[in-house]
Amino acid sequence: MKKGRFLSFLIILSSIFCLSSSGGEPQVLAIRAGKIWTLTDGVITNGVVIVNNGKIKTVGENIDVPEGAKVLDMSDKNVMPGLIDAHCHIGLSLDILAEMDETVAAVAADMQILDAFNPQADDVRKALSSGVTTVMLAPGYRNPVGGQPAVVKLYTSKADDWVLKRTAGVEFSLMNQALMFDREPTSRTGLVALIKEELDQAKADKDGGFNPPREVLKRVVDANLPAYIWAHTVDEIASAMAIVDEYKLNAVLVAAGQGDEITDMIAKRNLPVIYPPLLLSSRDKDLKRAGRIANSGVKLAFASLGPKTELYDLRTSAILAAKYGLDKETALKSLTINAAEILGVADRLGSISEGKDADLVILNGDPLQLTSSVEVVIINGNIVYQRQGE
Amino acid sequence: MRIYVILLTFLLLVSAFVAPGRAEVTAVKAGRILTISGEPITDGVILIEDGKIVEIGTGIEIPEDAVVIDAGKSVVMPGLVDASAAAPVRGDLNEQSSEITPTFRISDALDPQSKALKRVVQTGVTTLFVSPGRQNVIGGLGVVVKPAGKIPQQMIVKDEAALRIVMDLDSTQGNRIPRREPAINFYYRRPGIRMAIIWMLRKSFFDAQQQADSEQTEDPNMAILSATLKDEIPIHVNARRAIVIRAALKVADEYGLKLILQECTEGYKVAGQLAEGKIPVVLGPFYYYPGNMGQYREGRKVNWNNAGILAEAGVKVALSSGGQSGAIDILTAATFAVRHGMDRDESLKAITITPAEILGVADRVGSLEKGKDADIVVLSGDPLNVTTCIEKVILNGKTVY
Amino acid sequence: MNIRYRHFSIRRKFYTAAIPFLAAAMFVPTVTAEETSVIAVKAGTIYPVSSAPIQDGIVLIRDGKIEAVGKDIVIPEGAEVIDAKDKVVIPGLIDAFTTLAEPTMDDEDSVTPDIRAVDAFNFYGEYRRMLAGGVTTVYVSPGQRRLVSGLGSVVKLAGDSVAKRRLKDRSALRITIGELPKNPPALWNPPVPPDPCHPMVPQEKQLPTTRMGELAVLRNVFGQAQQYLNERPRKIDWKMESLLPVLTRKLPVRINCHNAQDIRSAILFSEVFNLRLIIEGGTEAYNIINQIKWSDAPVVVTGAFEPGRQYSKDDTRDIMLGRVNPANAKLLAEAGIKFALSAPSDQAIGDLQFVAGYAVSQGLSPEEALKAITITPAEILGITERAGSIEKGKDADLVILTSEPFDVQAVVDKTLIDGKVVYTRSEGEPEKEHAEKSRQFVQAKS
Amino acid sequence: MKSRFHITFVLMFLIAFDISTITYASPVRKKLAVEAGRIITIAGKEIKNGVILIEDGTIKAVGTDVGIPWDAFVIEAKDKVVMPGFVIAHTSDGLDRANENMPEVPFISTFDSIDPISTFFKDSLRDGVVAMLVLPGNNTLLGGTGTIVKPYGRTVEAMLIKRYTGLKISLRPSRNTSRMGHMQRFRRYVSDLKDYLEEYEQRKADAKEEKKPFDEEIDVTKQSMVDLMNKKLTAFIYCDRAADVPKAIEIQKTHELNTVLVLGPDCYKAAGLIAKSKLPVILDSELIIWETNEQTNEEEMKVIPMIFHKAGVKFAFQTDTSQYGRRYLWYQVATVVKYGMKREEALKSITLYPAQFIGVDNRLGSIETGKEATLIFLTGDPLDAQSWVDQVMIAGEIVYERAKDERLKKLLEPPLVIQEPKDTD
Repeated sequence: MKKGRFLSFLIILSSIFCLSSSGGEPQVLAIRAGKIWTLTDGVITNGVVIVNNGKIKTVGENIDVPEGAKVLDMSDKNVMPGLIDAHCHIGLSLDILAEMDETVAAVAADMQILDAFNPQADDVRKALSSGVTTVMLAPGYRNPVGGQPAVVKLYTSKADDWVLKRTAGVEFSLMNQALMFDREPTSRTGLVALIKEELDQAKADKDGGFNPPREVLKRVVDANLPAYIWAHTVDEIASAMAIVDEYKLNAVLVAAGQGDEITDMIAKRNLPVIYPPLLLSSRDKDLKRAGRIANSGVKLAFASLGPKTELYDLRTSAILAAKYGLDKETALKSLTINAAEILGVADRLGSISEGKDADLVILNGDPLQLTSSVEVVIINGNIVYQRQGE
Repeated sequence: MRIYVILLTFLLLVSAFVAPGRAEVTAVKAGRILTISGEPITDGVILIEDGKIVEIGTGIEIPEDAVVIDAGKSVVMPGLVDASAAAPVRGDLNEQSSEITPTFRISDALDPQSKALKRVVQTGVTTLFVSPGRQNVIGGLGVVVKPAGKIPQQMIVKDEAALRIVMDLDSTQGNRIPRREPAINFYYRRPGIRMAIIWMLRKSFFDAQQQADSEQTEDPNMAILSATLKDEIPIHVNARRAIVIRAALKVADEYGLKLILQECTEGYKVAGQLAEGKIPVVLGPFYYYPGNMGQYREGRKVNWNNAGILAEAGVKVALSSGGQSGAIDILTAATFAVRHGMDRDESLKAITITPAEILGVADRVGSLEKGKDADIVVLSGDPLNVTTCIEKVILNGKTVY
Repeated sequence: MNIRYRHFSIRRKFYTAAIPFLAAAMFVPTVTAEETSVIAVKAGTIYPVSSAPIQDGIVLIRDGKIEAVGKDIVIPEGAEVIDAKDKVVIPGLIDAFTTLAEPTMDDEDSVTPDIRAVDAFNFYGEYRRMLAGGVTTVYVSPGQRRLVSGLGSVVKLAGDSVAKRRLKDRSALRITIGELPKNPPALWNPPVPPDPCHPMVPQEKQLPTTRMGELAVLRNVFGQAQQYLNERPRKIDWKMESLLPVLTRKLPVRINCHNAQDIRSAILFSEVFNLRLIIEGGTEAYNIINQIKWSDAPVVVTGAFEPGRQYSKDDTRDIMLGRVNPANAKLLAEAGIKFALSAPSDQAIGDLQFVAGYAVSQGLSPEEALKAITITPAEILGITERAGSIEKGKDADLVILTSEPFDVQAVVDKTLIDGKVVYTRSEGEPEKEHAEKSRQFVQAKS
Repeated sequence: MKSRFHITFVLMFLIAFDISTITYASPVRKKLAVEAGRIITIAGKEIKNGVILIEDGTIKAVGTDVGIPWDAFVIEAKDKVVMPGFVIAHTSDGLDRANENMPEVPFISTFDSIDPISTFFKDSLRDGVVAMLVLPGNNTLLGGTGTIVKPYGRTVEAMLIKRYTGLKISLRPSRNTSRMGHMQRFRRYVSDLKDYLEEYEQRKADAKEEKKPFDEEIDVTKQSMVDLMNKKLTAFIYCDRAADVPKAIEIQKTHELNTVLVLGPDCYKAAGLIAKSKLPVILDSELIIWETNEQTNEEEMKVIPMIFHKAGVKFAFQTDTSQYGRRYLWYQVATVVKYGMKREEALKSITLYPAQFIGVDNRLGSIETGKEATLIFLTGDPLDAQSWVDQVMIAGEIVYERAKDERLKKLLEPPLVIQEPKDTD
């Protein structure tokens, strides 16, 4: 009860803060580009993108630029849609681990990560500079039932348009990290038992007075809220799939590193997979997994679980995956359109096509070449980052 | 070796995709077939159709489209059954937060990737019983699995095979202050002494009885306990010392529970009682001397011929690896049981059909009979000879080693 | 008197030299035992690094040594031909800093200049991934968190005999300053055997626990060594023995330092004692370019970049290892400082190319980047006569890539060490059609 | 110093002798004839229905056509298998504590620490072991010297076969030193030793010049290392991992030591190198290890003795008291035979080879004329799990009889059936 009050207070605070923030009004903007990676229909060489107040108006090869349009000449550069980070913890306070999950309660379905988010934090700037325009803020994996992730843009031009989804779903965790030696559960058997029990009660819908977590879990059981399930190893994924089958959840597998071992079963249930950052330090066997998962038809999105990890590695993850067997097209798509589809924001983001938000990244080379780097980042038609020194 | 490994992976893959409808016939020819259930057959043939034995005996004509595995002169016996194996689960096996956790299913946490499983196949074991850890009074539901399949659901032979109960002092083990932690947590709720353990046991079964009488078993825990009361689920009790075994017997017949004893280091002392109570026994790890036993040096009075004496007295004895993931393969266990005075046939039964019966899966595994699963071990000679090596392991009709 | 002199002169020779030589000697039969083999590698492009790239060239290998490199070379009869017409050949990569010799373990003593990393290197380890990344030679560093941790060694990751794989038992003396060597364990050296006149003694604490302590101890030790050098006592002191070549500039000293401040004091220290300095780590080198230039010490940049590296809760890593600036390598190159790039961690050694590629993305030229993982480390480690480039007379350590280095699609097709193929791309690695597919995708639609 | 050693040595033998004469079960017979159903003479080929003629504890003749003299006492063993007793070339059991916690203690000796009433010796005798070299454990760089004993007798002196034989060197870093530091420690020690010796010689020479009597003895704490350098002792070098093997061989080459390698399970990777160096090897009792193949990620079974056998290395086995099955030498041999090694060769690795390694092959290890009559009588084939050691004969004395083994009875037979008190409730 006490917690509840605290929460509402936070919500009010954050909403006030939203209202206070506002950006300049964008006008017509025309971008000439050497290559435009539309991702939905191939690559356009020497094309133009016309942006009208924050939305993409037209994109094509020989389009005449309207008068009064601010022209951005990038004819030797590559333009691609803004990258989407499918899972990260940026913008929280300094002590990330503490802010990530409320480990006192094993079941914290009513916690909203957005209440802890600060768009002015410097790691948000860092994310922008690496070409990320939209992120899914997520609570951590140390609660069996974690909290509610949110989908936000990293630039607040208007009060409302930067929060795409306040409650994007509910986080579950089947990983061993969710076990604590002084909190129930302490064993994997106990973990699964606990989650099943919670879902059972939500299903049984016994109204035990005011119980926010129960309310949220009801929506999950009714499958109108996606469940983001952290499961890394095969057995964790297996139990995740067992739960999904039993309760008919609409679920997304998070950090399913070893999913490739049973990729056919994941594909059968068409569960999308959010893939954790690839480390140079991990064995080549593990580096090949992402490729195997995606190539077997599972929808894949990359996530930099930042800032626990260096932030410029979202693109690098894709590059590493490409190096170790993921084909280039899928790699790019999982950075943008696939991620948008998984997060359910594909109507606004993920590709360069008419009517979508003008979130663009301009690089000085092939986006999947390690040797090329981000020059300009545009969100809703506003230039929000420009590389210094050039 | 390498070839076997590749074969193994390949067949595992295949086994995942083969549709049950497609019938493929395999024929195994062998010089000598030990069908534990009946008489040994010489120069016999086993016909296998999608994972089941359809025909066994001499003088059976083999269909021409059959895949023939000619084992030549070598000996063929049913796949071994380990009635208490190391659980292939990552992390802690024991739920520390409570002592009475009947609803916990080990099947939720099985790890098909575990190396232990891959190894155990190569020692001829094709069926295992795994159960939750030792540190809870009532640990949870154990499961019978086969070491094949990519996800737990594919491995399970029989879920809810038995309820794991520990009456040894292990369940007092958690009763300590964990390191770098204040002394304010649930580690203090643990029973401290054997009296307390047995009291908790009695209490929970008593409650279950009450609820069963009042016909409102809302609580899933109670549901399971009352299932045990109705003999639907046997209880698998860890008891090393004679005194503990007696206590277990007492509790069991107070509530009319179906009792299976495990470990029983001092079982030979109460052989008579066990025999007249018809209590099956799963002997745990073999110790030469108490010197190298667990941290609670219970059952110090070891007798090398424990198995032999029990079997002599007419107790159903199964030999197992006792949940120790080590180099202890149960074929060797049987060999040494014979060395120490057990009867040959008894010892062979004790690693195949008897455990199968105890676990209630004798209709599928444990012997070579018509209609049973095709789990077959091909040996180069007499199974109870150390110099005999395992040539092939066939699991559900597929060669896995 | 002269007897004594003879005594120790012989013994000095024996001890400082004989042991490694004898050690090597015992492997000699295995070296000579092999039959003469001739291999010719036909390459689409050859990057000899030391000279300009060669199109459609041939590398001729005899008995594990490179015999000739060039365009028009007649391939002798019976030579085994490796066809890499559509591929690129570069010299075997060299990682100038690894901790493959027991990374976790350190000696308890704070100053142990005489221990050798090669003693702890496992010649039978699993190095497949590194070979798959094209790395053939590595510098193995002794312990991590001691002030003077010992002598680093240079070894190859594969090869037919241990003797051949030991390129240099003593490559440099490693010294660590900064956070790492603080608070070494207390020493316990009871008299053996203890008796009434030699009673047991309690544990004694050791220096250093502060940065000033570190420098003080260093000056102290090298001062003693200087003295030892001047009047050579009869009794061998191993620690001093192994410091002599450093003092006489026969052996370089690798000072591991990351902060600008530490680098500065490293330079000053080596100036005082007139040592051949190699800066190891150098995370903040970009801050004091000028001084490094003035000291003309080469830099081994370690841990430059690793995607997905765990990020500490507060900024402790920055304090300990300095603030990472991705453009570090580029700035060093601009200033004309000799530098080598190395992998951020032992697991990442296989992706040395990737690390260099990232430096390129920060503005370093590809040629520089390639040099920084081949010839420059070879120069720094002092193994130029055997490795680092494709030249006549050097060991035939080659890497055959499917396309240009630093290209994402480029994968190692074969790795050769001493003319023997030690790694071949097998199934499961990125296939051709992948690259093909991607290429089609990249092609602009008309 | 040395002379004092000798005196004590002799005294001990004297004591040992008359104690043993008292303790022996059966009186010494001058002439014995063993009529065996099957004789496995490791030296030659097997003999069916042979006779072994023994005089004063040594074998006089072996064969089928050996005339039994009229005054010989005949031991009927027609239904038994007779073979030489097993030898263990390296063990640290039977000590109250195996490791000194200082790294360099070459001067200590297991002789002072062997516990005659430890069950280990009784069990070894029951399992047919007749001689073993007891060495310090694997945690000390220079562990100390070893002692060869027979597992029979009430005092160490009675058990003693040979004293002050091997010296244990372990390359596994102890305490918190690294491998390289450990190795360097050894180098430093040796160079200090050489220093000491030179100064010693110097002093001797000076004394000679000045015609003074020179009665200084070599430092007790260094004596054993000096003997090692002069090849009076054999070095038993323990390699924990394959990485240590090159170093062990380096040591052996540099100082020209008599060396026996004691290997950990991991060392099979260096089998080729070991084979090249032609050093004798004592394997770990863990014969089969599992490894995960990096490429296929499958579990692979590695049978270590077979790897060494294929590489052509001469090896011996050692036992492990705790582990199931591994405690029996015959079991280890059976395991190797299972994986395809020849019986004869395999049997040598628990009889003749270990005897050679510890330098008692002139007395033990095979049944030959002139060797000591140390035999074991088995109820069946040695590699059969169902056959037991029925009798053990050491130097013509029957020192163990299964029928009289009370302990074994207690372990195998059911307890007396006591009437259980009926529960009154």
